[in-house]
Amino acid sequence: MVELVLEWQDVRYIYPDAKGAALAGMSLRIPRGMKTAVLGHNGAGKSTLFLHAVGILRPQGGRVLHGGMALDYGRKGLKELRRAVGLVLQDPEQQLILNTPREDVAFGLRSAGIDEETIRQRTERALERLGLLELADRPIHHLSLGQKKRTALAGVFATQPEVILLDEPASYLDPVSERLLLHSIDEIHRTGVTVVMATHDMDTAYSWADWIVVLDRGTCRMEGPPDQVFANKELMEQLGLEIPVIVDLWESLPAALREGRPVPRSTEQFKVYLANNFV
Amino acid sequence: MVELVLEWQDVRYIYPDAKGAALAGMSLRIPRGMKTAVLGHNGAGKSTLFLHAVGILRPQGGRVLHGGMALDYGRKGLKELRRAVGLVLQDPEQQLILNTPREDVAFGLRSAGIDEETIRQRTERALERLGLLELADRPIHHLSLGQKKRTALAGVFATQPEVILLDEPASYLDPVSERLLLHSIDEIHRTGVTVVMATHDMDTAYSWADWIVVLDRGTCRMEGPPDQVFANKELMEQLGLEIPVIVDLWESLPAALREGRPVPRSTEQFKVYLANNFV
Amino acid sequence: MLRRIDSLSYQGKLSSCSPLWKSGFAAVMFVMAYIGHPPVQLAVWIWLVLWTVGYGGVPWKPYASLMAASLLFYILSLPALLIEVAPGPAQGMVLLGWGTHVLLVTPEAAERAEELLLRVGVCLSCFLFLILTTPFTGLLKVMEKLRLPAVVIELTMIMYRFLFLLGDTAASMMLARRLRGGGRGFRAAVADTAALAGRLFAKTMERYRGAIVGYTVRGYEGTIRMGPDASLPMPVRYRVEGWVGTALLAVAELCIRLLN
Amino acid sequence: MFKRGRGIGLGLLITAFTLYFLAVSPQEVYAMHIMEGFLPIGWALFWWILFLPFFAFGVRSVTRLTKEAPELKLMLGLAGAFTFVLSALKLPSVTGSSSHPTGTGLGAVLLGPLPMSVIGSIVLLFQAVLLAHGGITTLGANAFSMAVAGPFAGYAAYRLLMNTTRKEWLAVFAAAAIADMTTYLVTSVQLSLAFPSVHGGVWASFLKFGGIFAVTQLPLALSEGLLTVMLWKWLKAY
Repeated sequence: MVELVLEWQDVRYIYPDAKGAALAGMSLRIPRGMKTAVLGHNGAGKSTLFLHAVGILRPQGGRVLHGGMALDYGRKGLKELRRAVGLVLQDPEQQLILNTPREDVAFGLRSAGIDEETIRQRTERALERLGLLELADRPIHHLSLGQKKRTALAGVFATQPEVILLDEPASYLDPVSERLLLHSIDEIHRTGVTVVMATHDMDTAYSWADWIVVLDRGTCRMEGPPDQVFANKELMEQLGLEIPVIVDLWESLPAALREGRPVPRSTEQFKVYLANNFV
Repeated sequence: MVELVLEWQDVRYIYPDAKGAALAGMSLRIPRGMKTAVLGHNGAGKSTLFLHAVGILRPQGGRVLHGGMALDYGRKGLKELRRAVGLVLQDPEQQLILNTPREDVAFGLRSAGIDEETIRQRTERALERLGLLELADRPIHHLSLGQKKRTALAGVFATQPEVILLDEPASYLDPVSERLLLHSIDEIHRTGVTVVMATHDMDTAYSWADWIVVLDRGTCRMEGPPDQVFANKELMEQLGLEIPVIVDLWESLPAALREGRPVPRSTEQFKVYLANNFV
Repeated sequence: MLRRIDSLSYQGKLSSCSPLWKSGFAAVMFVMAYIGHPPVQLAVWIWLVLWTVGYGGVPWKPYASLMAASLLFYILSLPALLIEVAPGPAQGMVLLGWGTHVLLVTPEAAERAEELLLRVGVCLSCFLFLILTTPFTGLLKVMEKLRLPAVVIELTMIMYRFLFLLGDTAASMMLARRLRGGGRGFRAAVADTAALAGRLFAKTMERYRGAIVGYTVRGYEGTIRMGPDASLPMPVRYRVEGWVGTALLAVAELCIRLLN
Repeated sequence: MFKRGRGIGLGLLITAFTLYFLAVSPQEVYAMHIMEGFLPIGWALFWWILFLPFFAFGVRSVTRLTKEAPELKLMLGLAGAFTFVLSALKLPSVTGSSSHPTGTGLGAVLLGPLPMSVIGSIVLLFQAVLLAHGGITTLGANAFSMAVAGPFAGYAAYRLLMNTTRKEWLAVFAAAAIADMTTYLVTSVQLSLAFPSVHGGVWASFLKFGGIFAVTQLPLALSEGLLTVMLWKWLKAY
């Protein structure tokens, strides 16, 4: 059994003035050290889920656990929680506070009361790892969207959390910037941080994640490794989610040819397979 | 030779305060009645191109033609141009003016000085065709992004332009809303409107468009039908654009199996092909 | 919070009914609230709660909390309304005295506070009836009918369009600041707020530049024309109740005045 | 009559003070908007009548401005939306509680006091209609204090200090703080005129209302001044 970083137990939440429940008995586990993708439509509860993880919203029923312990909503508890669990919002404009990447990355560290020398080092390291060193002193409104997103990520990464939650990180990016951002996220994962990404791009989720969670109208409908989740075609269709193109094409190959083989994870793997089998 | 709706002839444009040229000798033609996809990275010049088509920006060199005639930048000429060429911006918030879809769609008609009865009818028709009738009297700030995008499109469609230009219509949408929007765009195309869509989603462009235009750093690098454009792997790679997954997989099949067959346009076609050939 | 009243005003059962009728009715009730004697005022109060919560279908919980929140101003003013300092002995309830001075509540002041509470309550119920059953676009039509200058109506329309956008932006910015742990101490807090306001201002300017392009593309040439009023007429049943009720209240008021 | 008044008065008093100390976390009170129905009808009308000429002049100046450049309408509309949202930001206050800035001083410096009287009154209308802060009968009085008196005083302070000291930060600070203070003083006058004391009349009443709202308004004026100076610096750097 894997260790869990975060767990939601039957969490219920209704926004004031909203008609339906945003979370309607959400039970969900995030395994430590993995790359988890949270799938679901807009309104399935992805953002609400994340806001519960950092204690901004408090469950109206059920509970949220961090490292096996129920969250402590006291002032100190929340402060510790938010140091351990970093949240990167969808729109970086809203997350960036100061005027240059260097200042902004240092902001979160400074408010944690760390000494200036450590702040400098950690900021430098975070900027470097996210490939922002050359841009470090450029005013933020001169950066491209992809660079802003990486800056927002750097700001969270610099505070050295155990988990980083990313709300639709790739939205609005062109393919090149998206690849760069995904690369940065992988870099961060490699330092031992658990990464959770909400997305509605099935292809990205399929090729990127180790663990997949499917939400629908405030509940978790499925969790598991990618191949297993996407093999459940019925559920995906019922929820109106697309099957990744690769899986879709793979499944349309005759069963005899697929037998005993793992479903390819990327176009590259699929191409190798096709090239080897049909020459 | 097809008739051209819009044409850019060696257009040059540099934004004030910008370093490089946004358009550096852009020559480009949009054939009438087709679905054209404009491809390219952020910064390739897609938005600048569109702003030239509606006369918001004026070329600093070269010229823009509409229906074979150079644009007339007088007050009256611009008014006529903007009635014939509709532009849907990436962010619908920028272009929604009034407070409910019904009022907003009527706005463009009312400022064209049409009588109230015709306004009512055309508004109704546009709302219906874009599936917005139920939302017609809801305030715009209560709509989802996808609904806002369809409202913006309805507002442009209601004025009955010859061409509609769409700037990254699918960005930020979840797959369901994206499908709905693409469906609406096809509906509009069916009424005889020429549709031009800027996008960086190669898969969508490939399966949707009849004609593809590839931009790079302010110039047009290629124009042609989708299969022909994506067959030019070298150029795509050089520009850092992705090959659509279907084309990529297709190309990795042995040449003998592909000979004389058209490249499949959609996953469905590919599946049919696989099912027929490998059983 | 910003969306609360707005959402309620669009969801109610009377939302699509003529804003002109509703504001006319509210205006008459305002007059009643001011000229009426306490029994008539009380009747208006109860009647309008019925109109809003009963006929309008506004949930009672937000209704009550809005009523209570608005009364906070009254509560805050109470000490000033009630407590008097008199230089010598005076009639009233003495709270404190030193030398010849006394701190006291005079009967006049107490009576005035009572009357005021009643009037404020009745007026609030008229006010809440209007804003909770009439969507803002309806109020714009009323402003037009009142012949407010076109430029004011246009500005109001533009503002309404961008209020929620900027409000959402500000809300997420504040969320982010909470997540990232703002600075400590008064000065740092003010500096953070200023940075936030500045960023919001930058966003506003960006919206401005975008909107200029968007509006131009849509054929905006300096004026926004409003469409004709498309709201439904008030159902007959309610119109009858409105007229009859108002007549009864007027008669009752007249009787009270004659009897005194 | 007196007996009854006294009984109810006492009851009122006790509940009031209990509530008072429970409820006075002033951040939820948009402190200086006089609530719906609070002013007697004569005074409500009086302030409407006093406010309208300023409004009319404001409309004239805005009409003239936007005739020359129609896109200014968009700018003014957005400026109004910005002011509205700014007034919803919680501002840390020197006393440790928090309060809401009004932004009228900054607006007057940036746009001029006449356009601000139009923008400011629309903002007040929104605060009444969308937040239930203030009211319709009291809109005239509130608009007079917040959209007319405040901006004019703030603007005057700005011009005066710019001309005499040439210290921009001081002028901006003064504009914001004085606009706030003026609004607060005018509102106190409005309340005391409507509710004069039995002993000591309007003047005593002014001291009482002024005293109560000073608790929130003085620190607010200072914080807003500071905020505006920092915002000003921020905007210049931008």
